[in-house]
Amino acid sequence: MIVAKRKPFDEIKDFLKDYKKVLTAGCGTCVAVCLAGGEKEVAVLNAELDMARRLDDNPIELGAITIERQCDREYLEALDSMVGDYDAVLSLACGAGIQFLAERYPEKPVFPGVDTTFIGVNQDVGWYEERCRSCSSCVLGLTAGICPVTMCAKGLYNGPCGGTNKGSCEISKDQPCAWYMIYERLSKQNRLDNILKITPVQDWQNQKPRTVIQPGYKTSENSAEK
Amino acid sequence: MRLDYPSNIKIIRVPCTGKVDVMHLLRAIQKGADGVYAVGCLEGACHYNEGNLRARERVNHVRRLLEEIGIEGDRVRMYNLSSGEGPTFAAYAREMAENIKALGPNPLKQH
Amino acid sequence: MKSESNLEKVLSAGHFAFTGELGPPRGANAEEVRKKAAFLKGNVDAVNITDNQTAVVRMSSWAASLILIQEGLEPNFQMVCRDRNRLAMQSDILGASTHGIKNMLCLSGDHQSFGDHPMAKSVFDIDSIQLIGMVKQMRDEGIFLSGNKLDEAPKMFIGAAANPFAEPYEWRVLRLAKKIAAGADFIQTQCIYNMDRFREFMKRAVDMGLTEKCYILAGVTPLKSVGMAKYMAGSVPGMDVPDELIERVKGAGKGKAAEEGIKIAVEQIQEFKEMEGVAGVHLMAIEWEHRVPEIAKMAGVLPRPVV
Amino acid sequence: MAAVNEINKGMNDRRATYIEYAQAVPLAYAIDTEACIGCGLCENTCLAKAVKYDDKEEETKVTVGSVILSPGTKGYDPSNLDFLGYGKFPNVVTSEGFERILSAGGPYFGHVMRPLDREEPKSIAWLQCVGSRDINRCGNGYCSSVCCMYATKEAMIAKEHIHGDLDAVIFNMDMRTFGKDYEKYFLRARDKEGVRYVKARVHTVSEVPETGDLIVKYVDESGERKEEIFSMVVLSVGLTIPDSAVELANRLNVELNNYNFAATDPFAPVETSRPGIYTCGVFQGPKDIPGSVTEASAAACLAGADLSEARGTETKTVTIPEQKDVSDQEPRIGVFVCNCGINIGGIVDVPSVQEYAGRLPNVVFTDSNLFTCSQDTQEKIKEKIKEHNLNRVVVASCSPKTHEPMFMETLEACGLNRYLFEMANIRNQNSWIHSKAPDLATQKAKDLVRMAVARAGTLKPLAQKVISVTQKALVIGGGVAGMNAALNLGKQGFDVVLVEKDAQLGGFSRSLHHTIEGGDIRPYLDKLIGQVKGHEKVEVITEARVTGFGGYKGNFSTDVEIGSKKEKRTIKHGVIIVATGATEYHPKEYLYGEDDRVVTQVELADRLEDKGASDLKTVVMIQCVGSRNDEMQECSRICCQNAVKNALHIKRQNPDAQVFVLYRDIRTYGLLEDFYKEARERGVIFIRFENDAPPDVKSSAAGILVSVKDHILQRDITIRADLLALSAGMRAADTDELSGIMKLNRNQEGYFIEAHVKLRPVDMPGEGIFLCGTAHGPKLISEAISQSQAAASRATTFLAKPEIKLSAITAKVDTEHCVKCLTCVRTCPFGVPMFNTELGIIEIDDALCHGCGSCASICPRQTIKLSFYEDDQLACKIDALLAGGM
Repeated sequence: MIVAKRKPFDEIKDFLKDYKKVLTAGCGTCVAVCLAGGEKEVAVLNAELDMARRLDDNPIELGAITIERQCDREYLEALDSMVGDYDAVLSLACGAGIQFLAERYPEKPVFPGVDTTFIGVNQDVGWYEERCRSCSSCVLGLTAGICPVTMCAKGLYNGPCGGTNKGSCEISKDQPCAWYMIYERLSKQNRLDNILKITPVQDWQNQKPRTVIQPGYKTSENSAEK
Repeated sequence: MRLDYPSNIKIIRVPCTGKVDVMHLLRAIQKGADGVYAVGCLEGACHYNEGNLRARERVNHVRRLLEEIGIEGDRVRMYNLSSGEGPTFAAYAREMAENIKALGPNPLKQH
Repeated sequence: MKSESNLEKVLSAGHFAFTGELGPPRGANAEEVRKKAAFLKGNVDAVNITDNQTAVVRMSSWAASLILIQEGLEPNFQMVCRDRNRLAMQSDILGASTHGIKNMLCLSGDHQSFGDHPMAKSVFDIDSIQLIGMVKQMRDEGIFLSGNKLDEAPKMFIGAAANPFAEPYEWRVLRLAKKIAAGADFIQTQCIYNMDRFREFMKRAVDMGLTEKCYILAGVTPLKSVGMAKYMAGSVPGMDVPDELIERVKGAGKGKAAEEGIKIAVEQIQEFKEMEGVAGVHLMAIEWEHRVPEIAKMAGVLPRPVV
Repeated sequence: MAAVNEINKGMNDRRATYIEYAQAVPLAYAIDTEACIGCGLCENTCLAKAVKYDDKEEETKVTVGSVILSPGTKGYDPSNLDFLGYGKFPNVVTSEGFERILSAGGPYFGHVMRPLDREEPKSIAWLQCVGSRDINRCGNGYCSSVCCMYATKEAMIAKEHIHGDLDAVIFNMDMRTFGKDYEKYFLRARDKEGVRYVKARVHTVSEVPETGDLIVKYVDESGERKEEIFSMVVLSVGLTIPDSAVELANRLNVELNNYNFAATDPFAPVETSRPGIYTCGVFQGPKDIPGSVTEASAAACLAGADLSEARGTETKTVTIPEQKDVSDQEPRIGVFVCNCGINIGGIVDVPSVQEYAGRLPNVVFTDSNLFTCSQDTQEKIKEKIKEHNLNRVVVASCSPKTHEPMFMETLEACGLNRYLFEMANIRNQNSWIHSKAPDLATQKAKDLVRMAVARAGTLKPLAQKVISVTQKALVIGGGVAGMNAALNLGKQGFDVVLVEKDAQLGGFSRSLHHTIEGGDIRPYLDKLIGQVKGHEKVEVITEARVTGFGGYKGNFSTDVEIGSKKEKRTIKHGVIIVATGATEYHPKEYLYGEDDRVVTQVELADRLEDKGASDLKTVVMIQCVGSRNDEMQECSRICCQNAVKNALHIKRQNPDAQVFVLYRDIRTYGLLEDFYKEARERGVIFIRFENDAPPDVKSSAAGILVSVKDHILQRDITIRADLLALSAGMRAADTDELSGIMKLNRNQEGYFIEAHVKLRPVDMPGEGIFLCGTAHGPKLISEAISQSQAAASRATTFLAKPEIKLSAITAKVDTEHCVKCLTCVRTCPFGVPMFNTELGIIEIDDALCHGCGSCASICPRQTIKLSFYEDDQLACKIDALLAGGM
């Protein structure tokens, strides 16, 4: 799941200072699940904005809607009839959703209400941890299911570095050393051979916008793989 | 127990403070209350195990949110007591009222 | 000969190598480099020039290396993976070689969160083992990492670091083997305090035949004070300072800790001279360059061979 | 008039008209005739004319089928123990007095102060065993069972209440924290909170006259004389039977033992000597709250079994008219404002409130009454509902806690859904507390009524689901506990299926011989098995394994596999009693299994039955083997009495044999203390050791060599033993599979967790599921028996009704908008929301939901609503309140 966290309130307030009517648009999937941008957060943020703007003697009129996903055109359609009534849109979706929304209403200023943070897992209510950097070439098969790109602070492919500290990373005792874990797990599985070989230099594929077209789904000649 | 506390405190009943939402607390301030507080069971003695602990987290969250806006977070508080503690309830009510008096009226009311 | 550096010559001639270290200044201060270099001149075979050590910005490693060449010393140009991507690394290697730098030490680099720009974006485009391989490929095959041919290969004596003291211990020798397989010509180890563990490490390296393929220089950092000993023991990741050693420095009494630290370092160097598989010592006298001459003298590694 | 407040141990005064304490039942005023001067003021003031000065005791005759005696206990009065200075030095208080000092309703409103100067104490000493374990000075040889825990609790709370550092010291002979999870509490107090425990019995308390501090003198374990100064001393007084209870028992011809506790048999723990009369609580023997509550249910079980034929007779049923559908109607609200005599009307301007209510939106009718809760007012409300076609009702009176159900019934009686009702509490929350400011009180009453009316408009009719109850019980485990539970349910007239995993009934008790009192377990067991097998209502299935489970309270379904052929069967039942038992720990310590002269206590008992003790010269016993250590923090409760029992057995058969018991604390609680005393008198030698210096055991041809440090001699001693008996603790039976299938929670020791440690000790958190015997925690046979009777009793409360009406206040998921984020699943304290893998939706089962609203307030998409407390039903109150301007 994509994990986001609410932007600092002052930043949001500053974005909206020149607008009198703003629509706050939540997203009902990832950011709702990670308690950052669903109905609840939209309501809370609007209450805050309302109060803050009244205190500034600059009242604001706020609308609220949470759609299923802002990264799907069909769901965004629900906004079509509303957006015209507002001076700006504040989106609590992830970076992708916000962009898709902004793309749909090019005339309308669109602002982010959250900082999209990572692809992660849910450890407990309100507690998320990063697990993937979407590098486009997964090495988990070699590394016992532990991602060195995400979980090693230096993203090493041939770790652990000399900074590994009794199983912790050199950056913090609370951060486990990914390579220590990889070693331990591979060793238990008798698969240490995997990392005795030198892992070659990575061909980074996440350095430009990527497009994926799943095989068998290519709809037109023009949408050739980029 | 007929223990005096200020008449400007009004009670809204919920089944458990665990039901008290961030939105409810914010709404009270937004609509012009000078203060709002949640009164729950003693920590560790929640009838529903941990509702009051969740409420405490939420109260703290709302306090931070209000501070962000520029409203004193101390307008929102959480108190814990057991059902047999009438005097404590009254004492907390008076304490809250004093606290609010010191903070003055909800700044939103002037706007 | 791979690079014909002084260090390579000393080692290949079978001498016990002795290298030093110099941290570039935090400013455009060439004098500072020269001042430090003066203490090392004639006392060591090569001088490691650190690369934004502990992620704190300093004069660039290659620039300080050039000053050393001007002063008549041989630099060991350190390069970390934290600050440069593969393009910058390769161009720096070419540039360094052109200006007469003949040794380089390939490192991962401390994480930026330790340094003075903790929120900097790190690069880590490639890791230290991949860097070793890249330098070797440039030198021996005359091609860039991309596979394209380069015009005039850089002649570098390739060094790498090894830390025998970080867990998992079993993995440490295997990772050393990986570095050697990638192309390391010599190894400089993390500072050694736990001699038992190091002996064990060397024994395994010898058993695996690694010392046949590569020169291993044992890292030595004299303890300057009880405080430093405790800091090394408690706060430096991957460092193993046994309690007895701290006690020994403490036991020396007020004002004598530094002398005791030097005494320990000298004893260590003397043992390394005899230890199977150890080809030399790398002395990291951190901000203590002026004590290097006396340590070298006491350890009996002077004069340095001329090869 | 002022009178001494006895509840607060005389530390403050109260009035002559008084409520004894905040939790008193009934919560009604009384007149202290000793202090009353008969001025007549209260009589004139009371509008309800409830004051009767000349009220007299009356005698009434009730015909009953059974009697339960629970006359309770009285704290020991230490006034006669002059060396402790109680009554002489103000800063020496009893533990009861200190409880009051800690209480918010106590003399100092919960501030910890010492009586002399109202200063916060810097140090407090608790002296244990005052009035307990002391034949010489008070005649009470028994252990009161509860003092070690309450002293620890008081020390912890005092430390918490006092803001500075408090030095809290508990002087004890043995720390007897033998109950479930008690050892952990004790360790927390000692190791985390820094309560000090000193092994010593204090011989003198004297006062420092200038400061009121107290000098505590004692002899420590090594025999050294010591003294320490404390700001306060708390006497941990024991439990005694009041004279009135002794008289009662004598009148009823119920036998008492030498300490005046009711005489009972170990196999019939709540039955008195007189058939049909049962007992429970401390009158049965010293015990804590969980034990008392358990026995109370056990006594109710036996009393109920005697009456089971009469169940359901002499009852009346109310007929309720069919509900009107008001869902399409606009709200038509009727407001009834109560004067509550002068309670409200004397302060609040009720007519003005009524007039105000009439002007509120949707209000079509208003009225005011002298007492809205009276029977005739109910009739009046019914008329008005019909006359004005009201579809919502607001009563502005008192707390919904007392009268809401009654008003809801009034609504139901005229066809209105009971949830279309709202109360404004203008008495407890208003007139009572603002009596000095009537204007403000009137204004607040209007505010409260406005809020209630706003909410009433949003209320929806809610259906209370009625579910039928399968009037059959499933008992899991055929040991002493399970069999007793099954048998007692059978006696109550309910069908029972008893499943046992082994081929035979009896469980662990098949390995036992006698209770410490001499009760012969084998014949008891044979008789019990015969009764269970022979009971027409009880079906016994042996070699059964639970393989599947589903349903909810009143309607469970359990799959079992029976016998080696794995024959499958599904049992439908309304309740479950879990009685899976426990076993003896298999020691890894002290050469057990390596040298056959090392045995467990259970094996020793076997050997003593078989071969006697005539060939034994020296026997050593080691306590706490597999208990109270890092691996198993808890105390196993039974091992101390087990050791004493076997030691006595040896000594009785062979007085020349030497028996050494190496222990950490001897925990012969309650009446078991007498056996400990007897053992010492018969020459059994008890040597204490510390956990960090356990005995050392070596094997030699000449015997087992046991070395231990003797604390009194302050040196190591070595004993050569023919036999070493290890007091191996208890281990919960392996219930990994069962608890997984039935989703029953266990603690880290593997014992099942009860719903509430003190108040619901045999209920499990899931409704309709009960717990008894050693599946709950280590215990004696007699305790397992009373607990199983208690579980049967609690199960009966379910089975006795063919139907259960569920609360309509439950959470509901809007599955259309739910994103299945699992936040509710992770939040619910009862694990009710579930992801239904077949339908792919999150479900909240009405029958399981407790209605706390935790899930509703955390749902990120606001798709969960708690009925009767929906967001707008709360928000409208906020809005209505603030719309009036504060």
